Amino acid sequence: MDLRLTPAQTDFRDEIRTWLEENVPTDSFPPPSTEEGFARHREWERALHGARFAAVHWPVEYGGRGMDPVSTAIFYDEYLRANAPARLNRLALGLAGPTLIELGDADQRSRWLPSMLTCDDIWCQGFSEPEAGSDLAGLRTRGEVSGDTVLVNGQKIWTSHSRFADWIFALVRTDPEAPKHKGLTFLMIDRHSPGVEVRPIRQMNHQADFAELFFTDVEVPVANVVGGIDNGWRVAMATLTHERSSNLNTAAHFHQILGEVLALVPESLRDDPLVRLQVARFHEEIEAYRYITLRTLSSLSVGRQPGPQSAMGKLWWSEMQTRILEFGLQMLGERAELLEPTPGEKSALVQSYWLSRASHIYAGSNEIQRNIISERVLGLPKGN
Amino acid sequence: MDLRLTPAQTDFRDEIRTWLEENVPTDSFPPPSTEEGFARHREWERALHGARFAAVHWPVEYGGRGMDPVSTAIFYDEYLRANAPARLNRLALGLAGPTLIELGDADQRSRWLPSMLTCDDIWCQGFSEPEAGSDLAGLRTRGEVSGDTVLVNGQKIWTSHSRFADWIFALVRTDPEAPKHKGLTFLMIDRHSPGVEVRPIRQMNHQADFAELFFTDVEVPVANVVGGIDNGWRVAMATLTHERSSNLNTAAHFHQILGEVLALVPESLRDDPLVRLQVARFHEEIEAYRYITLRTLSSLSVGRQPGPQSAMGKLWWSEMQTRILEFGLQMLGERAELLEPTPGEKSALVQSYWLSRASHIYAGSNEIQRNIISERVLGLPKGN
Amino acid sequence: MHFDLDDLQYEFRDAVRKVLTAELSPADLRAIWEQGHDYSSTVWPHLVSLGLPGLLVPAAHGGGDGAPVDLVLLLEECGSACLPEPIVETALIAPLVLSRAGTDQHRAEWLPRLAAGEAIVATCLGEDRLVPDGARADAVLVRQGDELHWVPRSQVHATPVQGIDPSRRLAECAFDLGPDTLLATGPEAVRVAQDAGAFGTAALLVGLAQRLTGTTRDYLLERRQFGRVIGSFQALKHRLADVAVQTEAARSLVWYASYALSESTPDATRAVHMAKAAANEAAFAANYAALQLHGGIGFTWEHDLHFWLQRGKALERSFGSTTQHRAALADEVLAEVWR
Amino acid sequence: MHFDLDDLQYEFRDAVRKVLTAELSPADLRAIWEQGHDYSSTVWPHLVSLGLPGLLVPAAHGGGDGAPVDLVLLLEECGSACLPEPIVETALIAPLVLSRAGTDQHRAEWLPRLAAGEAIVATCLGEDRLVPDGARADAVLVRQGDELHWVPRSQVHATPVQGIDPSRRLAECAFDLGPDTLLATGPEAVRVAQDAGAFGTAALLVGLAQRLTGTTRDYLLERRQFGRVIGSFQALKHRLADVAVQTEAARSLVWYASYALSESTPDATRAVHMAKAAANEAAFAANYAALQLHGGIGFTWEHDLHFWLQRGKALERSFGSTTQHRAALADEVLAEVWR
Repeated sequence: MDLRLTPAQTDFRDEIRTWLEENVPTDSFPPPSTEEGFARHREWERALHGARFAAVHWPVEYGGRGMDPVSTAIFYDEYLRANAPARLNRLALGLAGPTLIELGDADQRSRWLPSMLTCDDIWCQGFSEPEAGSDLAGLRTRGEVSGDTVLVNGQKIWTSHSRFADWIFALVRTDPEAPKHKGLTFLMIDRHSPGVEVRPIRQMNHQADFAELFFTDVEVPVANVVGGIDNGWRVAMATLTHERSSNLNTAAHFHQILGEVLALVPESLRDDPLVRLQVARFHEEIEAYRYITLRTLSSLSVGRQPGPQSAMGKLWWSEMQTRILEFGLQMLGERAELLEPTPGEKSALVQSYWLSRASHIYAGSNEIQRNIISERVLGLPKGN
Repeated sequence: MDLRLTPAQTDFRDEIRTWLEENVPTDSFPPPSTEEGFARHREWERALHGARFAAVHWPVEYGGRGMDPVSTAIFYDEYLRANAPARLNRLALGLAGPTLIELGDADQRSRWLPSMLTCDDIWCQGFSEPEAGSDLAGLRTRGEVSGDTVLVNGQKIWTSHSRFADWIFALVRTDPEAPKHKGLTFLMIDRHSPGVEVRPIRQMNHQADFAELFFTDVEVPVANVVGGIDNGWRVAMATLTHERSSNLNTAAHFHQILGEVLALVPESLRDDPLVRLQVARFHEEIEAYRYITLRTLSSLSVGRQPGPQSAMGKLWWSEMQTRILEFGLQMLGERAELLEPTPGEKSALVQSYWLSRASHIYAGSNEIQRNIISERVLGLPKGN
Repeated sequence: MHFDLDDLQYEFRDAVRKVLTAELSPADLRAIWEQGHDYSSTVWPHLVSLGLPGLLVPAAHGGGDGAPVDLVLLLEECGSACLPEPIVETALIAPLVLSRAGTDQHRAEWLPRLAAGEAIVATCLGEDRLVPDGARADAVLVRQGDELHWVPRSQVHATPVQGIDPSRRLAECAFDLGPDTLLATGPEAVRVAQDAGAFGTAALLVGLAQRLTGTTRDYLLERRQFGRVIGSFQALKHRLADVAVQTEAARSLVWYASYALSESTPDATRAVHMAKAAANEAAFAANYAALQLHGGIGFTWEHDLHFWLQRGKALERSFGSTTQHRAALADEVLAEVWR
Repeated sequence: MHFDLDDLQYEFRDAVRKVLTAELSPADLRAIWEQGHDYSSTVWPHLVSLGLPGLLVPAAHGGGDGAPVDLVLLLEECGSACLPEPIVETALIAPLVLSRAGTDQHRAEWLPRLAAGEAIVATCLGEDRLVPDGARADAVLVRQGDELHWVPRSQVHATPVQGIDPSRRLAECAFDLGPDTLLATGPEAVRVAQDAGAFGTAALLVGLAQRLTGTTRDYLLERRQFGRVIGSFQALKHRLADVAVQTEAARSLVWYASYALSESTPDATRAVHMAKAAANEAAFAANYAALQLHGGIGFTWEHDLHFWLQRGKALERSFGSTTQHRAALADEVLAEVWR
């Protein structure tokens, strides 16, 4: 056990830090959902790519730096520390890209990977369906293979970043006769194809982070199938494996949230033992999350099977984050319901709060997480 | 809604109060597990019976006073308030007796009810079995009916007060071919019959509140069957219904426990906001329990079907009681592990604590309680 | 000794439920949410015709001469229906406070209007000047230190602001307080108002928690995953069972608080502390369970669930948090235990 | 940067596990519980032969020259085995404190004995004079205000008392303290002892929680009710999953604390606060789940489960409760945030 950086890691850390210090824009961008915001984010992404920071975890041959998970985490720690802009093409760089690198063919890689790095193509994910929520394998979107084409009909839901997406990596059912987990195919769908429609989902917190996708007789070339027809479940599982090293939800990120909440604690409550105990608990939980994650990244970095904790991160952070935000709302008192930020708030906490509540549902509901832990970690029987 | 006593209730309350003031012994009895203690408890029970207080909820014709559940609760409030001795024959007066009154025949009533009141016969319960814990209907103790005799073989567990019991009301399987809930028979077994063996269970808290009963070719007259052969499930369910009006776990009782715990809070912690919040919560929970119970008793007293809360009392009090005792142990700090009471403790809290933990398991585990609530109150599907 | 509401009270409850079911469907609620500050009530006249808003006004002023115990089931219904009106303020706090404080002139002017359902009242009893329905109310009951003021609309300066629950119609308010608005001085009158507010809100929360439980139960019986209704999954069943238990516990305390306030028992304030703390906890648990068990659909604007979720969170914070009520309860209870 | 124990540390862990499995079966534990104060250790020599008790003693005094990070997995094993020896006191607190405080004479006299496993140490760092193994220890480390004393057995007056876990061999103690026993004065030395105790106990608790989880999992796979193994009931599965999550979270913090103490990082005390609080919480959850999921059988003396249940509750209270550690953590963390 050694938490110091290796000389190579130190060099890498210094390189990032210096570059970010020199390059991170001083003004904050408009949201990428606006035209100007999108343009500025893309410009920033291209600058990152120019410095070969766009996807440090990708192999060098594809434009990355071949960084192991620990070094990738060092990159994101610096990135957050520098308060750099939110990433624009997360699902491409974190999920679609690594899946292509692992299971795509040479043509597919050369076709899609470069435009991911430059953000010429933005990607979104088409896994969830209204009737297949927790039961991912129960999805119904049809893909009829005939000749060189897959004809796609159906509906996807809960896709994020889909409003300005160019490509969708999706799971479709190509063999309706096969058992649930079989007969699925992993498909890259051009979002601009005829028959693709995107409808933003208005959320209860007055925002719209997600959208529905509708497919009506969308023709997708068979060349866009990754990993073979009817082999989609295996490919999708490989994709989801990359989620755990996606580096979005880091301890530093949650400390930032906690810091925002602490700024809202009124002077009069700062000596309140109950308030202090709660804050201590949050601090402890974030640090636990730091080391849960670091254990996993360390194992992955030396090519070992990660321990049981690797199945637990999502459950831990999602419930912890909601507790922190719920506490923040308590601190705001009656002002907690205001849609506009009150003095001291960076953004309206109540909106983050509800989004956080949604995180107990998305990316495998916390009930599914507990099933997985009890079955895969503890070896209890499946079902129920 | 009127929480004042009616004139009749006031008279009854005054009668109890006066009688108890004049009769409750000033010294405390040795435990009923000792010979002297048993004798003194029995003497006390006979005095109660002499004043017709032994079973106020029984009909007048059987030696009770025909009191409705609310008035019965008034009796127990006074009883607790007077710090009167623990009752000796609870299972007879609370469960076996009411079952006989409801479903026994005239011979059975005249044979057993009088000796219950005088404590000439002490009763215990034979329902649970090692292999049928939460799954009561899965019990295996056999009862072979041949002629006038039921031949009983098998094992019961978790019987309380069994060491000085004279009679056992038990469920045995008389038809092994029938579905699980059928083929059971409710049987009164003479504890002194040849082939009955009692083995106390030593508990993890160094006490022995329960015992195992072993039956080897025990001959029980068919005349001891209550409610008919193979009709035992219905009789047992009627018995268990009486549990909810057994008046043992009253709000006053839990306030007494809370009071003992509060006496242990060191001076230095009495202004601690966290300690105070916890105490407030306990107080609130006990009062909630008071009104949960009173709602049920009120409905029963006017012959109405009680509301959903009537299914919730056991879950509520058992978990609340453990929280209170866990808090008490925290207040004792390192002294919490001592088997002998430390100054300020009436008895070693740690022993009550573990017994309280057991209450989450016995009388229908809290998992079973939650199943029942979700199925009977909420109407969710059975199973799982 | 009998702890239950009586037949008349249950019948009144049924009548209110019928009106609210008919006049305040989820579609109606949705329309109200979309209208926000522009909404003018269509359901109110129906409640007035039942005599709900004036139920606690003394008969001498044309009201129903009722007590909080007569109102408790009706407030549960209002909570269950997510009623977008300041019912606790108007039908409970205002008549109680006016009956016990203020001048004959106050009473003569306002109690008949309350009895007739012609006045809407808002309250501002905390430190914050953010008032639900503040721009809409005919009068605002304002606490200023130890003083209680009755401020008619003409002396209220309200700026509507957007809240996450638009049907609460929040407004930032300033008040022209003076001798003419002073209703009472001293902690007693303030306590009457606060107790009434906390009790009434607790009753709303119990109804709201029960509604969330029922809605969620229905969804669990309808939604299928893994080839079966998800209501057959034990973890979901147990979670909802726990909510039901907390709700019934809170209801029991709320009912007792209604009795204690009606009879002005010495422990009435304590009873209110317990009722609001328990109702907060039940609503909290119901809120978390309801959204979680609905899954993603419950998070959409399009689905109705969020009306109750948003309203519930707002009411949890109104008239005292769990911590505030428990701290106050501890002060009362422990003063007797540790001297 | 690598956050994992190394191969040698895992191999040492495996060796200790092997010895404990062989020499400290549940039947052995049962015998020890029955013997109580009369017990003399048979497992200790085996641990000595592995070099565990002396692992942290400097090489100059014949020890293993190790650091807390070398001990953490071994302590998890000791917790898992419910080892009835004051291992944290003897193998962790004593060598750390003696190395950093006291005189050369203290070190020369005691470190070689610790290295050879020939001395058992107890500690009394709180206000209470109730000391586990107090009548058995060759020396007791005693805190008196800001002073740390090293009290040899001849100056300890110990009266054995009965605890609910007899294998802790509690004793009420009085000590002859004087200049001859004084080891160090000042908060720093006291902190070293307390941090070591809290960290070590946290490691024991993680092992113990994991053992309870494993035992319970095995029982869930074996016990049948309603015609199926009860491990297929989702409510039970989820409950045990939550315990597993809390245990791994605590383990992660305990490992970090071992590193922080080994490297004497500036946040070492903070790391210990977090580790003990989290380990307490994990053990608490494991304790409740284990007894509940075992049902009645787990409540009997005859079943082995209660060794871990009783020991776990005792260790939760030893070297600081969750509240105490979190309050101290808050003081450290918030001093930087709110100035």
